[in-house]
Amino acid sequence: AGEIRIAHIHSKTGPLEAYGKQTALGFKMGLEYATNGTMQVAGKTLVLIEKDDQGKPDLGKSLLAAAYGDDKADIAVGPTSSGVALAMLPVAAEYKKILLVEPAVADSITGDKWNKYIFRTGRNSSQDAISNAVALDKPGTVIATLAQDYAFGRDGVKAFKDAIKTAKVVHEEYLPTNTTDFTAGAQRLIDKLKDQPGRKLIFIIWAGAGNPFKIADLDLKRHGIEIATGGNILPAMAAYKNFPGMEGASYYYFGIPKNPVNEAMVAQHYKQFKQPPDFFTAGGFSAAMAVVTALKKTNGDTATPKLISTMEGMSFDTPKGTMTFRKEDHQAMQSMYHFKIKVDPAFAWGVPELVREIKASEMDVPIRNKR
Amino acid sequence: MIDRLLSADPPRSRLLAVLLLATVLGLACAPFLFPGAKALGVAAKMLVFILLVASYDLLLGYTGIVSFAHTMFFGIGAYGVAIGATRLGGEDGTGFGALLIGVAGALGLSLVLGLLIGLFSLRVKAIFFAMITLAVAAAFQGLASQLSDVTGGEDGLSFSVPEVLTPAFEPFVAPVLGRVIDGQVFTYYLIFTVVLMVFLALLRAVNSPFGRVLQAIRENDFRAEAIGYRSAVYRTGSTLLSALVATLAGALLALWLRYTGPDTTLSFEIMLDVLLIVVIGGMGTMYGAVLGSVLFVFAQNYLQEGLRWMGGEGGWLAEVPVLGALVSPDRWLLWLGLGFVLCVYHFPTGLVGRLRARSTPGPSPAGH
Amino acid sequence: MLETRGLTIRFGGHVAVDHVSCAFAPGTLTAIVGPNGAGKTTYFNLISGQLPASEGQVLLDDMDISGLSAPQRTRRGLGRAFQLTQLFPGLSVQENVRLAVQARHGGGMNLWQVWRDRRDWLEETRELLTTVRLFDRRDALAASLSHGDQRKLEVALLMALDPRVYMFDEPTAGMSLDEAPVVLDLIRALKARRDRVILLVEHKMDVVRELADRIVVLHQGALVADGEPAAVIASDVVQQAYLGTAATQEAA
Amino acid sequence: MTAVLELQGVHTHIGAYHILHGVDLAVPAGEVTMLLGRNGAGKTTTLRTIMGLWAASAGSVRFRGQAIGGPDASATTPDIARAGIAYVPESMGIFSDLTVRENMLLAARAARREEQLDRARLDWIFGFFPALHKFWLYPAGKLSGGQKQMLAVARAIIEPRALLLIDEPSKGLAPAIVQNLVQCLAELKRERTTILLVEQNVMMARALGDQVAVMDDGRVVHTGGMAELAADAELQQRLLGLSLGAHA
Amino acid sequence: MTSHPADGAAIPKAQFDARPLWLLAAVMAIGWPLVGSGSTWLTLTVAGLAMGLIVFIIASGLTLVFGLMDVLNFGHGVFIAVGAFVATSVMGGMADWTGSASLGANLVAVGAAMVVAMAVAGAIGLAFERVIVRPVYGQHLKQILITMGGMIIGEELIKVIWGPAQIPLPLPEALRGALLLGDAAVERYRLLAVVIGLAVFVLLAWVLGRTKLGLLIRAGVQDREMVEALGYRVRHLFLGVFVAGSALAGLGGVLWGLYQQSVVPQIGAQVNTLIFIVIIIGGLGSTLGSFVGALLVGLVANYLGFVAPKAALFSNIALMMAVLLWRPQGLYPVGGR
Ligand SMILES: Nc1ncnc2c1ncn2[C@@H]1O[C@H](COP(=O)(O)OP(=O)(O)OP(=O)(O)O)[C@@H](O)[C@H]1O
Ligand SMILES: Nc1ncnc2c1ncn2[C@@H]1O[C@H](COP(=O)(O)OP(=O)(O)OP(=O)(O)O)[C@@H](O)[C@H]1O
Ligand SMILES: [Mg+2]
Ligand SMILES: [Mg+2]
Repeated sequence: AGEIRIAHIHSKTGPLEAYGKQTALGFKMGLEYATNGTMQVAGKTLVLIEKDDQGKPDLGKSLLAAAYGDDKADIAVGPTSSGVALAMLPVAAEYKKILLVEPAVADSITGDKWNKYIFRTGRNSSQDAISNAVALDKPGTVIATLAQDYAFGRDGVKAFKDAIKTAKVVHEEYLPTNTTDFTAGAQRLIDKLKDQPGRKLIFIIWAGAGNPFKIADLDLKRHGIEIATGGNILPAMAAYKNFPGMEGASYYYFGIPKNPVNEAMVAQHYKQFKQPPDFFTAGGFSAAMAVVTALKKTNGDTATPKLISTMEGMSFDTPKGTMTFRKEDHQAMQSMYHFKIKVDPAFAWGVPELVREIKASEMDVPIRNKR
Repeated sequence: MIDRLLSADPPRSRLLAVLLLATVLGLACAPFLFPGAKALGVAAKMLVFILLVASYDLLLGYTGIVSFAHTMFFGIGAYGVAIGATRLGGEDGTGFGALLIGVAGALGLSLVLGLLIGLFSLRVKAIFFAMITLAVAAAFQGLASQLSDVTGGEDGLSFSVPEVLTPAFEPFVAPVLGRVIDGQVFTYYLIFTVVLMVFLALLRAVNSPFGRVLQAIRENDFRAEAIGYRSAVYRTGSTLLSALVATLAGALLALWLRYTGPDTTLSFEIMLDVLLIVVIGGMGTMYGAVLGSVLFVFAQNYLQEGLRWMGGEGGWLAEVPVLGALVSPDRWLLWLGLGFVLCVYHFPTGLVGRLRARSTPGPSPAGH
Repeated sequence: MLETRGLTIRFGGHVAVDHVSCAFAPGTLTAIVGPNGAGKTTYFNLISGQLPASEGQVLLDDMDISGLSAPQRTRRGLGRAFQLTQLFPGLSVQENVRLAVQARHGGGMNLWQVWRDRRDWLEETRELLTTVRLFDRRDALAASLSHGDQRKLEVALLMALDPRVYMFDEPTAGMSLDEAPVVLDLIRALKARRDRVILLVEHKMDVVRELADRIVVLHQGALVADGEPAAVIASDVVQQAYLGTAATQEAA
Repeated sequence: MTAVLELQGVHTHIGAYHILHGVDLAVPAGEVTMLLGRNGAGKTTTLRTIMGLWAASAGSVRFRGQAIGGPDASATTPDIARAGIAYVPESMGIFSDLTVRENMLLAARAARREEQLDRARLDWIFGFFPALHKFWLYPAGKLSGGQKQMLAVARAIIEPRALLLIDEPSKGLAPAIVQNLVQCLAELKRERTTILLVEQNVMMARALGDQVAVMDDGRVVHTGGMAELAADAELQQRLLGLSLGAHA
Repeated sequence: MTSHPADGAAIPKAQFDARPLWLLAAVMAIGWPLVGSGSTWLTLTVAGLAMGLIVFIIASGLTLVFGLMDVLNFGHGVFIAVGAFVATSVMGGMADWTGSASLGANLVAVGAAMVVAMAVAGAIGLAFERVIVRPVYGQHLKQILITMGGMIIGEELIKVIWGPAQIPLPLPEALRGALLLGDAAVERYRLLAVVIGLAVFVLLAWVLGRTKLGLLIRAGVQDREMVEALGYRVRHLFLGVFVAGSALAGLGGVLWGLYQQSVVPQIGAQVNTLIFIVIIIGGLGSTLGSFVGALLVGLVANYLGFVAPKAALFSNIALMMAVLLWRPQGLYPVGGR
């Protein structure tokens, strides 16, 4: 008997509040589902401690310390933002406890900033970029990229480029993060692409303020240029309605994966909220599945070394199908979905229709950590 | 003796004196009085803010310069330590030398930037200056995130500190007075000592002839010039002094967090917090920085829990239709904002001003 | 000791001070009179460095000080009381004066001394406040003084600087009839020291007549008369442009 | 003789300080009443209290029978001004960023644009204060001290008002302009404008004053005719601390 | 009495200072050779000017409030956000109108959103002025703090009402896409923004330049007591200006939200720096100044963004510094600051 204490640190407030809320919801739903509603594993009760990092790295760091130290959490999950996650990583090592990162995406979390206490169920930026590359990589295609001019954007483009095999990347456009008017960038892209032969794509990686899709308003069609981008949360996909036929690869869309876990989650979510679950709900759900699967395997033993050895290489079911923690860097390998946008008046957003599931094995996600 | 230490600027109110004493004692014994990692973190943050806000009070309260670039210096200090530690710290951990070099470099950079800003302030008028510093601070933040090779960009830098300052360092086997003495506690007392000493030095500076000239310039710089004070020199002096102290505060924060990022040191939000604390505490009083910081940092860290405790989450209050949404802990900023407004309303002269007005009957107009 | 050579300032097309050349010797009190807008205050501003001259020089002890800033000139011994009161409104009366005392002693750059320790400065301050009859109000904020009291404080700031050149710009304007003599007595005492240059702008002709050793008349920026009080007052330009019909009344 | 303005037992506090200790004052219609007293006696405070710029904490201020000040009165400063009172403050209250023209335009409530200013009255004012015409388009903050004073007075008389409150208008004015000012006020008086004048200039006081009120320490300590006071050297000595004759 | 001045002497009119306008023209002229291609230049220029006008609209309320009343309203962003969120509700409720392909129907929907947004923002401005701003007139520092407090409260209330998540605000059918002028593409939506921006500018310039109102308020800021002593109710005036400023911000919010095509609670805070830069360039309070400033910002961002995208991050700040080195008080200084 006894308790297993799980701390979930995420942005309950701050700029990523909306994402954090989805994760928290998904995580709770996942725990319920994985324990069949008992909230018990091996006779021990799961106690969930939620903390709000407000999107601030220093706060996240001290909350994690407090969670391990003061609240005696056995395992911690979170956070929402990559910056917060990176600040947290050393704390896990100091306290010698597991931090399961979800949904922060920065590569370096399971890359050069990684330590052995870090696991991640969320996808990393490379996975995102590579899956998009796989989706778009066709002979005769000419691609230009548009990304934010900072580390995150550049890394994403780099991973994307590295994964492109047959298509041609002819131009990389980086714009300041505070860009409001995309006309200049669009002009540069048009100039680069308009006289190219073959299918012409602008691949956009953009997060945060500003709406790069505005470039389509410059009538790119007259030059035969199309836009491509990855998936996003549902409100953001409202803009996709303007781009029927747009292709890309997504982490999750509730209508795509066909498996019992996803069906259960979608049904439950519709029942509770009369809406489908979103991106980060699925992420939170997966994290919960990972935690419970691991605990079941250790039979409720929360000793860290035991958990680590159990989780390395562990496979577990999620709404996205089976994921596996890669032994080397503890990143969960998972499927991604090549989609094509269809406009359906029944939905407020552009509906991504599955073209093809990109299996984990098809993506060569580099291992970047040092162990 | 005490009077000397306080530079002949005593609290001038019994209640204020008691509160200050309680604060100093509380902070001095915090590791033993308040258990837990969070509490110690909050206490350390209070200390750093006391220094940061006091340095800003020198600029704003005493010299009358409104600048939004103060967090820039704070950030420089923090990045100085972080970059020193990541670049100079070897494989086998970071030495004090690396930290000191980082701090020295940061102080040097602050000196140069402070001079530049000081000189610019001579060219444009007060309100323009304020707005320009706002833009400069934003630009600096942009720069920090651009130079990601050096600064770690948006993600910031996590770094290691000398072993004696890490939590892993535990010289005593048994807990002392119920607390395991580790490197964190040492770091805490290091911060405490530096803050106490620099604060007293600042108090001395504002009660020196120099400090009085700053006040004169704040009141009427035209007149100050006409009795022979070169306001450009004094203004720049004040800008530099406050910039250096802010840099130091930033370095201390970095030392405590073992992490530095744009959000923790450079953001406009922190600037705003500092501004607010100065005003709530009482501008031009120095002691206001102490009371204000303690109060504000406390509210910032425990308001959410307070709301939760009141039943805003899952409790009875959450059931009430509109109120429930309002008192949800997720809306704690709403209440902080409300606190903002009410404080500015009700403490026009700040806490210290209010306390002093209570205890000393104002000088009555003589001759009646 | 103090001299201006061809001192001129233009504001756009308007020449406010027009090639004024004039020398002032220690121990004399020179009254500067002229209609409103004649350029008297501006002339003061040029001498003390509040405004940069368009042309001409200011010489102190035969040294050209035209390039110096206002505080530098003040520290060389030019002192100024303003026509429109310039005080430190949020500081007490005593601190106002004490800042000027401190300025004279040149201690402003000291960051480490405790201000309270300078008893000598305090003593000096209190003496001055007693002389101008503001001692009782030493703890009041300058902003809360009545207009007349502020004028006295303005004068006290100048006295505290004890410069070699005193420039008074209508020191008694707004002072009540029983207070004005206090200031006039101070000026008389200064005159008696015989080592100070004293410049006085004043519209009250009885005061001018009584105190001045010499009168300089400015009109539309130019120096139009200079000499013995009686002779200058009797001159046409003063009678017409300045006194108007007042002369006849005053004579009566 | 009816009083246009009447103060009864007016007390004024500024912050924690009690400045006026029961001022009683009646200003008769169509005459010039001089308010005299030493520095700090409370003259300016009295005028500000009448204008509603300080609140009277006790007593009453009545203008043409209407209560405009006191604990029970609800009139605000704009109401008081609109009732027909113009005010020349001691500090002149010049809008230094605005030009002379704009200052005057604001003072003329009836005019929306410059063309609507009463040209005849303007010329009448320029007659006394020619500098204002010369510097019509100048930013008022750049005027000389005396010129600002002229502007302050000119603003108060740009339109006819029933009562003028004027606080030390002669300070900083050259003798010739003081003459003009006296003449101007005399002409206004002829138009039956009532004037309450605070002044230290003895010549002006004697030339204009019909009635006198002397203040000391927040109270009116003497009221009477100007002629009476001018004739009584002992009274002058006692009230004002010196003799009016001495400077005449 | 001294002699009368020449009766009816012609009163000189103040000279209009056209140099900032020349600067604007110069920037456009320099842009041409930098950009090279004519059609690209045209696209960039038209887009930049239109962007400038949008920025002008969101900044105009701030200019008004700051220029006339000297109130540093850091809470301005909240009115922008309110405008944008109201637009999502109004246009969401008029799906038939926005979805229709007819320009007329689309404009009706946008117009309705604007009117409602302005009304709501204005009403909130009324409360904001009474509760938050009134006690701190004349005290910049407290204004900054208290309005920031107001902004935080406002943002949180928005989250309570509309939720913390992003809400899409799609452009109506007929306003999407571009018109082609030869090889140059001009977005349709920007043309709408140009029309509205110019209308706002003309209206403001007229009210402030041709009526006594502008004078009164400027005087009221310098010496409120004196303006009251002249018989004007400064309080009502200030209230009116603040409400107008808030309503303009609401209008700006609608336009900005439609431009971004989605709305987040932080939308106002995101543009804060931008609009402050614009009004500094303009001279802190001059309508014409911020108009020219906004256009400059729009143009420079586009030219630089095309020629040297890396530099575009600092283009606004560099522009501001350059203008201030030329004119330390902005393009059209407003006296006294
Ligand atoms: N900064 C300035 N810019 C433009 N004109 C100015 C400036 N300062 C003064 N003037 C003008 O110069 C002239 C002289 O002003 P000054 O103040 O010297 O007169 P003054 O002789 O002191 O008059 P008063 O007796 O009224 O004090 C005035 O016409 C004034 O308007
Ligand atoms: N804002 C204020 N705060 C505190 N006390 C004030 C304030 N204003 C005036 N007083 C005090 O009120 C008293 C009366 O001042 P008031 O200005 O009415 O005098 P006055 O008769 O006009 O004098 P003067 O002839 O010098 O102008 C003075 O003692 C003055 O110090
Ligand atoms: Mg003068
Ligand atoms: Mg007075």
